[in-house]
Amino acid sequence: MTIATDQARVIDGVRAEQWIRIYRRMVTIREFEESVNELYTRALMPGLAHLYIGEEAVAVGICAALRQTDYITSTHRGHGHCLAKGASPDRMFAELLGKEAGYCRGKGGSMHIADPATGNLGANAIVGGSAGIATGAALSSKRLGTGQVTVCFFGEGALGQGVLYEVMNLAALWKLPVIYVCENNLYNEYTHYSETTAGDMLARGAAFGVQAESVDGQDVRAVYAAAQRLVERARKGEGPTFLVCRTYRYHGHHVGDINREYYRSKQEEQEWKTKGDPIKNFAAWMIQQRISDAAALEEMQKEVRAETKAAVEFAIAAPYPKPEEADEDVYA
Amino acid sequence: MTIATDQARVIDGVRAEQWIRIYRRMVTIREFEESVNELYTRALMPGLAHLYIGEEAVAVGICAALRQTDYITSTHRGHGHCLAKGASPDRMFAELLGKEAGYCRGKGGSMHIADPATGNLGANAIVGGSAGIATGAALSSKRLGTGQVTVCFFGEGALGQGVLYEVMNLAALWKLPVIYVCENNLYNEYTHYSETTAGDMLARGAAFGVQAESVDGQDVRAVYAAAQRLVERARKGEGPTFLVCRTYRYHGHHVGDINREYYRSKQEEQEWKTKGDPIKNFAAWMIQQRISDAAALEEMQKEVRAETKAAVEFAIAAPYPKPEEADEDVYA
Amino acid sequence: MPEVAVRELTFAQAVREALAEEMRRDKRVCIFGEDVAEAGTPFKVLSGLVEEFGCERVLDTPISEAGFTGMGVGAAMTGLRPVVDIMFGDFLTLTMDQLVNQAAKVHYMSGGTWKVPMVLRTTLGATRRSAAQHSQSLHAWLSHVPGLKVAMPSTPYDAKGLLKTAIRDENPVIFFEDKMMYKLKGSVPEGEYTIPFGVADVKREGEDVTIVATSSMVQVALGAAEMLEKIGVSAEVIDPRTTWPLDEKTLVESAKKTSRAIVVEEGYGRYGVTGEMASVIAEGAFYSLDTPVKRMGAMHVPIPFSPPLEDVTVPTEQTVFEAARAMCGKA
Amino acid sequence: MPEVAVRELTFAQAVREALAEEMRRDKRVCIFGEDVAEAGTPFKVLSGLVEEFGCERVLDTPISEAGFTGMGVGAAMTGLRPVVDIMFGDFLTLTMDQLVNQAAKVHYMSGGTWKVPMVLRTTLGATRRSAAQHSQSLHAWLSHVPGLKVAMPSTPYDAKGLLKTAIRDENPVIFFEDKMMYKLKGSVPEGEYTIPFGVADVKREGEDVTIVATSSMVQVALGAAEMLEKIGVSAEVIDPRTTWPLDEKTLVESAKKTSRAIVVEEGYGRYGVTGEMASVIAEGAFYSLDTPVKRMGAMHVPIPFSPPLEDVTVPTEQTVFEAARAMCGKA
Ligand SMILES: Cc1ncc(C[n+]2csc(CCOP(=O)(O)OP(=O)(O)O)c2C)c(N)n1
Ligand SMILES: Cc1ncc(C[n+]2csc(CCOP(=O)(O)OP(=O)(O)O)c2C)c(N)n1
Ligand SMILES: [Mg+2]
Ligand SMILES: [Mg+2]
Repeated sequence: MTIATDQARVIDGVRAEQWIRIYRRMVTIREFEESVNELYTRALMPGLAHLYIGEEAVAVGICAALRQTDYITSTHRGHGHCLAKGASPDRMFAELLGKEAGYCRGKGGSMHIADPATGNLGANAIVGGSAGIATGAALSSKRLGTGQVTVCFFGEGALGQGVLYEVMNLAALWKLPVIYVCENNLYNEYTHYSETTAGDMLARGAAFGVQAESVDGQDVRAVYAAAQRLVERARKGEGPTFLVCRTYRYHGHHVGDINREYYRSKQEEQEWKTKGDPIKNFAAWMIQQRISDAAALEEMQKEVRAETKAAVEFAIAAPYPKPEEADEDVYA
Repeated sequence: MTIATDQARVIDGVRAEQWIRIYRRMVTIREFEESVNELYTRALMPGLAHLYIGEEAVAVGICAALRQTDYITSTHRGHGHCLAKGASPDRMFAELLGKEAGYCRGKGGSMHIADPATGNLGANAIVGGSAGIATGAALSSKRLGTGQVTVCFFGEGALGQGVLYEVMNLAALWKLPVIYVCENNLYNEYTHYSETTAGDMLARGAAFGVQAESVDGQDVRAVYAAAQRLVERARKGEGPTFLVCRTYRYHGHHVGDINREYYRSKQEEQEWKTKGDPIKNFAAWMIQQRISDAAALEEMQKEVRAETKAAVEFAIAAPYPKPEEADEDVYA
Repeated sequence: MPEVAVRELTFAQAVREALAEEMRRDKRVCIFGEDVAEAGTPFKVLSGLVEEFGCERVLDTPISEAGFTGMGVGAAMTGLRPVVDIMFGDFLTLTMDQLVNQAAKVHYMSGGTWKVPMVLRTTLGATRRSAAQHSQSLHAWLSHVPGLKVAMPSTPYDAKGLLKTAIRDENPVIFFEDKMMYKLKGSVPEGEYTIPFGVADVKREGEDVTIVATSSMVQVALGAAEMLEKIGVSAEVIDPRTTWPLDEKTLVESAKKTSRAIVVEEGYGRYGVTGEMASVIAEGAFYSLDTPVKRMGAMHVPIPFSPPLEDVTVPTEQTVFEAARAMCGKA
Repeated sequence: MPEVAVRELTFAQAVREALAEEMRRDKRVCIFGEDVAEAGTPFKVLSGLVEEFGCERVLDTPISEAGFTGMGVGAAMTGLRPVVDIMFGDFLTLTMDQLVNQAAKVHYMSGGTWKVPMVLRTTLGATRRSAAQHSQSLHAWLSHVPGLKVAMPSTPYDAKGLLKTAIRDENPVIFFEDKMMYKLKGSVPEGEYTIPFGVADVKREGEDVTIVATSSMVQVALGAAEMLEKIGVSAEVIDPRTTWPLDEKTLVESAKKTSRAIVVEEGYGRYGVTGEMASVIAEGAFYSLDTPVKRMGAMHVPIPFSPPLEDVTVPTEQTVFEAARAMCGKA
């Protein structure tokens, strides 16, 4: 079945199953993150975590346009990217709890999930820290002729880091298959991006020869459409692109950032949640397009919730690594 | 006496003496650098040096628009900047020969000439290394309300360094009185800039909110005019600017870079030298405008040559620092 | 002498008070870094400063560690006294060119004409469950570099006194605060005092073994010393307070007295601070030592996230206690 | 065994030959850095490689040390074997985040799933009259960091063998070449050989004093040993060849045998390599040493430009000779 989308965002040939898969991924991320918050509140999770709630359409819209063998790099706010690229929640939770069954055997934690099987080169706790890795992966793909594309996710805060421009310049010079995806959720921690970002965001790609565009990051169809175009472009060898996604994080910078009024208003938060929720809006569209119906979506949500719960339980029950493992994996 | 300049480069109110001073500075730099080359060839100078010959109009045109208390930062190719800002050749030569009488007591050498008396924050052997220092100096001037302006000189090779964009962004956000002067002499060492610089050079300023323009760096009147405008703008608190000067180095990357044909043709060099020489062209204009005449200019050149010779002799005769001085000046 | 009120302050409060006092005293002192103003840093160390001193003197920056550290150098050269805030010590990696090729060398390369009176405050310390990129203790790198000074307070009292000295110093000073100590309380007198650099502090006197420790490891050493006392071992705990300048004499004299020494550090054990201090002691107290100097640093691994793994990577009261006990021949 | 022709090659030629052989052997090996292609680097170490392997495998980069080092990490993770060229070791300051927070930690943080088989070649060494920003020997920093390996060849033979090992290693290896040694000649057999990491080489056997030295300081130590022989002192010269992994055993055994040890290094003397090696020896040979281990590193100053100043900042044959003579009680 082919879906006719509305004027602004024509994507031909998208099958209903694909939209449903996309929806399920978004719900999976939302449920995952709600559980992370709960684990934190119940003091079951060591350390902190940065929730992706509100931004699901970006990771899912982009990754839906990628193959499993394509690469991504992620950030401190990386759970959504990892799940969107195909990570399974049980091993993710296990990692967040520092368990042996986690993706990194407990060594990485929330900010360092990595997984060769899904092309995940790793989340990165250094803002801008994965730009070099992503661009280098694109160099490999080009040199080895594998046709893989790399997506480098980062927040608008990373626009402060010079290394980003160094590698954009290189990617443009060498026409590398890499897409720089900037998630502009308006805040670098507790500071509004307008206080940290002079000039024009899109111009920052263009100035280095990287084709730049922006998209409504709350609209998964728009993100998906843009991603498909840019991924195809990259795969054809036409070089790097820079995509700014306008989005919003519903929660604090991290799970412990509860009192936020000194840097943003409750009203602003409320507006984004009510008007801009990527999951609700997409659900409404799917129902309207008869791709699904309210009951089916609710059913799906229940399923995902049950799966998530099971994944949490798996992680809680899983054993910690043995202390002797601390000095394993330092060298390959 | 006020000079009427030709249409394209009207600078009102420039007095003849000022043009003559400018000319003299350019000749001083040329003579200085020829002597450096000779010192190297005669094996009288330790290490290497990067000659500024061919680029004199940039340093002189810019610095002529500055006050003594204004700041500059310079590069590995810094002799021209230092002299243009007012350094005296004798102590410069002494530094190049590692003598106690040098600007840095012999500790800095060719690439690290610095001089508080002329607002010279220092040459820098790290490409892009002085961008932070220059921008920080501009922050001081703004905060302390001194009205000083800072000029940050660098080659187009420094456009590869991310830190430049980091501080441009900051300068724009904080409206700092700093001018980023890019000397595009076409080569990063032995590599043409087109192989290292994607996109559009001027766009790189604009993307960070820094007003950008370019100028013919072989035309000292044009450089001076642009500098006056940008300096005034900075002094008025209107923020940072980025000026790309198109220029050419006549000699090798450093004094030892003799065989250059694998990276640039003799013909290219010849064309720049014959058509684009900043000193010859400016002399012709001054004569045409009756600011001076050939005989007077030749006289001046002789004087400068004699001064330069004396300065070299001073430096050769000057004593080395004592070995015990090696561990002085580590801490203030 | 007037009586001086002594209060209990946390380490974070002591740091903040030092900054506030110096900012009141000297208008040239200013702070810049990420989220330093309204947010007062993620650790809330700077809370209240922007309210008192305004956003002209407490400046939020973009996430540009290299850029604004470099600006600190230039600002320091030209009349300000910047205190640059690098949120986590792990991000020093991004500032090394500005610190090492610029800040540390400006004075020397210019033949003593320019100065860089700048302070860079940052953190060190593991066991916060923050994993490998937010847990490193990289002070050995800076201590290795001529032209820099490095301070490592271990108590609220020292934090305040050393930071005031750092701000008044005419050289670049790197100031390391263990993020796990911010809530540690200790007595801090009201009013003015500074602590000179290069003067070690004997945190506890003892006869049987010298434990040299830095930063929060001083607290660990003091805990171990209490445990040792119970088994009849008298430990002397020495805190060099600055790794550069280093008070070699105090380290060596103590080791001569006790004839045994342990160096406890949260930086990596290899090619770092433990090697330096152990060498200084091994050389200076060569004829007095009964046994080799014992080095205890962080395990040679990136810091792992998982608590049972992370906990074994750094010295603890228990491991220091055991090392000292074995060294003193107590079974 | 077939007879192997032995030729004299310069250090630079040996490096180039190692690269060429590995690039022929393994198509994944590629080089990137500034002016590495037609220019073959300012030191001409890579001359001819782009002609043989093409500009797809020998890539000139912009002046973006952080950026292309980071790309080396990503490329290594995904199937290439990059050899990243950092023109001067002083510019490592710009790459520290990529090397330390990324390259060194990827394998560990990912629980052993991703690997970073990358080599970063760079230089060290003073006395080239290049002043403070082009003369540093910063290998101690990298040796301090778990997850990295650090090789420091002292001869053309070792340069070739160690570089081939580095390229085949599955981990990030930092490879330091003393820029003053590029023209040094030594015999290098034709054909295939590699040198394992973590195995020290006894460059000269001796009985009276152990001189541990790295990189070009091995040549200095050998020169000093010749001088010492003339006054009846037999010096053993040990070259660890890699600072990490470190062959502690060979260092310790030699010191036990001679009962005296000197560590000679071109890195700064404080908080660096001399401290580590001296500590290892002081601990391992504690009961055999007649006298404290002597540490000789670069003077704790930014490297000055002026020849008479620069020359006193690093160990020389003469200063090593004198230290050894004094240590052995020869007046
Ligand atoms: C190099 C570096 N500097 C600072 C930090 C601390 N930090 C963590 S997240 C963050 C803000 C990032 O903002 P943004 O890139 O917009 O991502 P978001 O959190 O909004 O997703 C900062 C400053 C860091 N992790 N790395
Ligand atoms: C960080 C750094 N990388 C590399 C070098 C080596 N290097 C010195 S000059 C130079 C080229 C600079 O080109 P450009 O900035 O255009 O200045 P120009 O020499 O043309 O004046 C390079 C690569 C350096 N000094 N610093
Ligand atoms: Mg953000
Ligand atoms: Mg150039």
